[in-house]
Amino acid sequence: MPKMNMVEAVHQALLEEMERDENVVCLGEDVGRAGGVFHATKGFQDRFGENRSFDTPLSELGIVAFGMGMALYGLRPVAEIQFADFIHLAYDQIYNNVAHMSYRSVGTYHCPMVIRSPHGGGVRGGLEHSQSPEAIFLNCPGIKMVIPSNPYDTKGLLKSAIRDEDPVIFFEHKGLYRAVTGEVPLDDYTIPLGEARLVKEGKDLTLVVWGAMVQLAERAVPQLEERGVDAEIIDLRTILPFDKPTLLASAEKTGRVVIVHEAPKTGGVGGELSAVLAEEAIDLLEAPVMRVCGYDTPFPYSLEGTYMPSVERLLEAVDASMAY
Amino acid sequence: MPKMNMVEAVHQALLEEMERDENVVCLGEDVGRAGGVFHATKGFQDRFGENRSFDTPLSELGIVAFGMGMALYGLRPVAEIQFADFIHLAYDQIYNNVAHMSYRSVGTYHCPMVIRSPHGGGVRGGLEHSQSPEAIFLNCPGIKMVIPSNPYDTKGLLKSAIRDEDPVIFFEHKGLYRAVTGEVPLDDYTIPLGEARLVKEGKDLTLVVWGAMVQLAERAVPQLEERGVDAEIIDLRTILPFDKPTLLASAEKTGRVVIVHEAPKTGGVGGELSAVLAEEAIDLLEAPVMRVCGYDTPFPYSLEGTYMPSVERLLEAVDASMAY
Amino acid sequence: MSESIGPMPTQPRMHRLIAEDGTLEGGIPEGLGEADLLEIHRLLHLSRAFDDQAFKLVRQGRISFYAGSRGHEGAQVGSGYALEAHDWVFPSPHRELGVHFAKGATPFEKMSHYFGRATDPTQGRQMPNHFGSRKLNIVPPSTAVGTRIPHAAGVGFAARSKGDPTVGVAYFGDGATSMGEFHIGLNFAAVFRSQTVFFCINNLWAISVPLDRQMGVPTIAERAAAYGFPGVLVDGNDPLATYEVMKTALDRARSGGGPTLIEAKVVRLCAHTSFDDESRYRDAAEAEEGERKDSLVRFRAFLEKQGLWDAAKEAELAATVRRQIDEATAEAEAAPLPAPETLHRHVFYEGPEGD
Amino acid sequence: MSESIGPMPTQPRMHRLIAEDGTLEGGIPEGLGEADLLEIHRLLHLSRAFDDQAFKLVRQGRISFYAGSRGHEGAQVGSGYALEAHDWVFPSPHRELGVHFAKGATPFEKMSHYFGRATDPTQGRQMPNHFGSRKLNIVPPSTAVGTRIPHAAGVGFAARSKGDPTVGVAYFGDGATSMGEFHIGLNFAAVFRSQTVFFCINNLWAISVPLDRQMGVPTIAERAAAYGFPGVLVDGNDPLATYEVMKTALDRARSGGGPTLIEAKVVRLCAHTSFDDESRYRDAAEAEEGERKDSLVRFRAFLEKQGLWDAAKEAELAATVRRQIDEATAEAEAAPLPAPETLHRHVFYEGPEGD
Ligand SMILES: Cc1ncc(C[n+]2csc(CCOP(=O)(O)OP(=O)(O)O)c2C)c(N)n1
Ligand SMILES: Cc1ncc(C[n+]2csc(CCOP(=O)(O)OP(=O)(O)O)c2C)c(N)n1
Ligand SMILES: [Mg+2]
Ligand SMILES: [Mg+2]
Repeated sequence: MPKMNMVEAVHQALLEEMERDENVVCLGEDVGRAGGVFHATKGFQDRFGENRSFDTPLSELGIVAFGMGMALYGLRPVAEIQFADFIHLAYDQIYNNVAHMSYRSVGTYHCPMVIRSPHGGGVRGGLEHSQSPEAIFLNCPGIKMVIPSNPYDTKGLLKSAIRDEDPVIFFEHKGLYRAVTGEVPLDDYTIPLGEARLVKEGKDLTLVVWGAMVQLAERAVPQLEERGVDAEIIDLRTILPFDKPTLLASAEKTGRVVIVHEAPKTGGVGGELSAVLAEEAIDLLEAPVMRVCGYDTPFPYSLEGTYMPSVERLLEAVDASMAY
Repeated sequence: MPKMNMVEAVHQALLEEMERDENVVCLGEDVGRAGGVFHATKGFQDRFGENRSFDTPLSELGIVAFGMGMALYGLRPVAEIQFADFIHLAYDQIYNNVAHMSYRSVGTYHCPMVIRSPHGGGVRGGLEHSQSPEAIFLNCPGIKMVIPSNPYDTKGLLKSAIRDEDPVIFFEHKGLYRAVTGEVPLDDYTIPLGEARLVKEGKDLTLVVWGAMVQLAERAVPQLEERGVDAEIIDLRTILPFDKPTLLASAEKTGRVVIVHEAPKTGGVGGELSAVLAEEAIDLLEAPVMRVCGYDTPFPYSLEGTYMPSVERLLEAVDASMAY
Repeated sequence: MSESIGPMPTQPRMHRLIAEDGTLEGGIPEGLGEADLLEIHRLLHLSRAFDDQAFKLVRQGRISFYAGSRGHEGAQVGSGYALEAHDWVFPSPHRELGVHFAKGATPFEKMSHYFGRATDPTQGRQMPNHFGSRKLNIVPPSTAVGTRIPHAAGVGFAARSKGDPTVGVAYFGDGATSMGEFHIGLNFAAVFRSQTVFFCINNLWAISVPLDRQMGVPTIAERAAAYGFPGVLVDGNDPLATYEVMKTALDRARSGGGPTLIEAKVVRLCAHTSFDDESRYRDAAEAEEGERKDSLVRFRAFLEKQGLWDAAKEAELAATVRRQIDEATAEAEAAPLPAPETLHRHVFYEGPEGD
Repeated sequence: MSESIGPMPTQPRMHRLIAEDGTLEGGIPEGLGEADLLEIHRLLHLSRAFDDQAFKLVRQGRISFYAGSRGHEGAQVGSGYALEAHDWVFPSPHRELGVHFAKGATPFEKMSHYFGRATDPTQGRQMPNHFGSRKLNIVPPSTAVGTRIPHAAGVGFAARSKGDPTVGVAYFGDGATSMGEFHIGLNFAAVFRSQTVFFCINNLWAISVPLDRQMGVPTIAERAAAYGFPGVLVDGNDPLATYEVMKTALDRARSGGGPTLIEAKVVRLCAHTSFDDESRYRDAAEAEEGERKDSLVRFRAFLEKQGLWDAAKEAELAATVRRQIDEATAEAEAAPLPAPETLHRHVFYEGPEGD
């Protein structure tokens, strides 16, 4: 089985889907001629022609909106937003146009499209090359959202996203693009949206993570073991709709939950997860759900090391939870 | 003391602030010549001239961005977004420009501006004349957010917002504009941002509400009393930063909390509040924090009565909490 | 230095075929026979009568809201009549009544929409005026004006890449041209030579904001030059002229010639919506003056001059239309509201429903 | 019908004062004395030398990222030299090096910025290239290109309404003109006659996207016509010409004449950024050809032809600049990082800090 890094897995998934279905079309800035600033669409223009993998004028709003028109008409656009920090520019299009189309038209029009975008910090990107803006879509009915943490999942989830009839936002952690490598089968497999992945079984405490935070949690395992904490690690994978049964089952088993994400704590996805856990499983919780997150500041440049959730901060939260 | 409805209170606050400080400037669609579609800026153009209350071209992005330039330069713009459902169009400007300016420049540039906008449902407005988009700003450090529920607070809070050195989003429930009347002193009073208001003391259960949901909670009081539930009602007023001490104190007292908001439940402000309560007061809670919210659908037209939180749904949640 | 300042484009000439008094100034557009002319006339009447009825229903509290099309019908019906069934229309959220009718919407469908009934093609999901229909290729608008403009460019690209003759058509007002989406939509369409027509109905107002507070140039058509495709100015009270320029633009788009921007100039003969009090900002004389240019008056005079029409026919048409609308009103009002449990449907795709 | 199609504006003529070989074709702009010419030359050198140094620092892993200005200096320095201290600049997030220097930034401040040190005017908050300084009225950019364009319009309005002579100046690239913010910013400025200059440095590329995939017209200057104010095309490798058109536009803005759009045409003589491999999409011949037009070569030849410059002076200047930059590098690298606890400061306003 070939080994791939994350961006190669993205490339592989796109390639297979473009070969499978001629309606799949990639668009975005630098997507065509150059094959993507991260090489996700490398070689596609030569292989599939200018109508199937192409550069757009410089407008994220335009990429999403033009893609939406294409999707309404029956294509399956995969729109690349070069950095997730620019997705805000297309926010109205995603929120009030793409996401709501099926609802407003009682399903007579719909937008099967994928909006792919590298997100995440720790790459010296400063305020707008580092954000993890998943929470801004959390209050938007009609959107699905996926964040893979490894090459295998990346391929399987991206293929599902492309085949899904609903709009899917697909964030790829740019810090993982070349940092994580793994075996990726060349066959046509998919991973269903909405299902979390059990990274590691454990009985004492549940770590809920996604994207690059999965690695962080894994890195913390030795120190957790030293402390005698047998942690269960759950990779959420799909943020919307998230896998409530798996979360609840794990919380029930361990009684303690720590959620880790890069985005600022206040208003982050962790709040909703925590609320749901408390709502549905308060009696099973032996400690309050803890959140280890980015601080409530914009993403800094020089101090990003201080800003990012770290193994230390994770351990502190675990200690607090265990000691509760 | 004169009686005013909510929109008159907005008008009064703006008027006083414009008289007090010549840097205060109102801008937006139909704000100048017509005095605002809801009459919030009625007569201002005649009184203060075209440079201080004016119509803009039709672009919410432009209103916020042009206003931001004005604020950077030293004016105190009060930008009107005609309906809150259009604030998404200015999302990048608010998120990555207005909110982050102080941080990115270590305070050397900042944006003292108010973005006023009528929000809320129950007015037969369908998908984009009904939304309560407060949650989309919750994960955005640098923004303050206020939602008044009555004329007195409206005036005092709006004046504080205008004088604040930070950008403040000020949502006014359009369903309350003419529906709620109250005494509003003509003197120059302010209400500090960040402080919740105790609407009604109670000992059995805390209702956390804001905007039009304050009225809803008040309407439920007789039925709550019938059930023997002495509810404490807290009007959050400032959503960002919210008044954690007051919430915690009330939760500690009553042990039971029900949060009510119009926006969809998933990813709504209620999740963050619930998470904070569980984080900091889990042992004081005698029941899980409950949320009564809009459903996880876009805002419908014909079925908005079904969609909106109602006294019945509120009572159901209270019953569940009390029975827990 | 002054030589390096780009020359200001001269304003485009206004295209017109019928003079205000009904005299035919140009030729009747190719392909339009007698039946077509009478059908255009019928659609004008249907729109106007529907408009009158809807305002009445608002006043009576039977529907919640209405944005009138009075004064805009010449542009709507004329251009809409040029559309093929397979062309996709992105109407503005609050007008385009005559386009809906020209595209084949029935008074019952339209009324069901205003009453928010289950018989509305989008089952009462949208607030009044936000009409849409899959069958008719009318995409239900979102309320924010201008936001659908780039969608028409995307549809026009998709159709081109599939080799379909479909044209994506965006309708919008003068105010909507200030949106970023206008610029982006036109720019994308230009770069991709989308099969798209941008049809702006310029009624000189965006609610209370007059054109000269909206933009620094006198016409919208001339802005097309910034994108590298034609901009056409047409008298929106002349249904034949709007038909002709739309037909030309559609043919051009279908044959790979790229997009066109059309500006149809009209006079708003109503308040912005039923919610609006235009006396706060608008001089009554403008509308009075506008009434003289009304497309219904002009087109009737034209038909009479052509010997195709007379007072008796006019009365008969009015009665027919009146009856249709009364029936549609009664039927729609009697139709059921969507069932409460449908609230939760179609947030995510469940397959099509409705029309 | 064809008469109703708006005429395409003819392309604006390119403004130029110095021929490629350094021959003065026009007059030296009013107000520029010998000292000014030498200072412009120095700024060109300073920018270029800084650029070279920064690329070296990236290769050595001492700074994390750099976007070069090589090839853009003529437009940056020439236009920047026309600015008054009180004029506000909104630079693009990744270039405008020469403007920063013309506005008075020191090599130490700039280097501190690249090293993300506490001595950076914005204390290492922003990623490299996003330079800003309150003292210099350079507003720190956000990364999304074009998003600051309407801010310059707002500043230009605020200054006008306060009766200040300040002009708000937005710099941006050709790619940024596709953003909705471009349209909105220019449109607002036109309607409000803002004291604003829109300065586009057109290097024919947006990373890998060439101009003809960016827009359907050959020049950006001609797009000004859609807003009703002048669009000026200038040779961006000619510092005198860019100075002159900028000075004219600033004067015009200050005196109530409204905004101007300037397009300075340059050749990008570097990859997009240190992250970019331009061989993936760009023919090497373009840059080679571009080197011949380089503003540094041209301006030196011009000065020599004017009898103001010779090889010895050039060597001396190069050495001085080199030394300044080496010192600035060493000093900045040795400066402290911002203290960790400052992370939480200035999310909300705490009063100014820094420069
Ligand atoms: C983006 C947005 N902002 C504000 C509104 C509120 N609004 C509804 S119609 C309208 C004016 C539109 O003017 P124009 O585009 O000229 O169309 P007209 O109503 O004149 O047909 C406004 C401001 C809106 N619908 N969308
Ligand atoms: C809104 C936005 N989208 C994407 C990017 C990523 N990006 C950085 S520079 C650039 C190209 C900019 O081209 P242009 O405006 O011509 O400026 P140039 O780099 O050529 O000076 C892109 C796409 C960005 N910074 N902002
Ligand atoms: Mg209009
Ligand atoms: Mg460029």
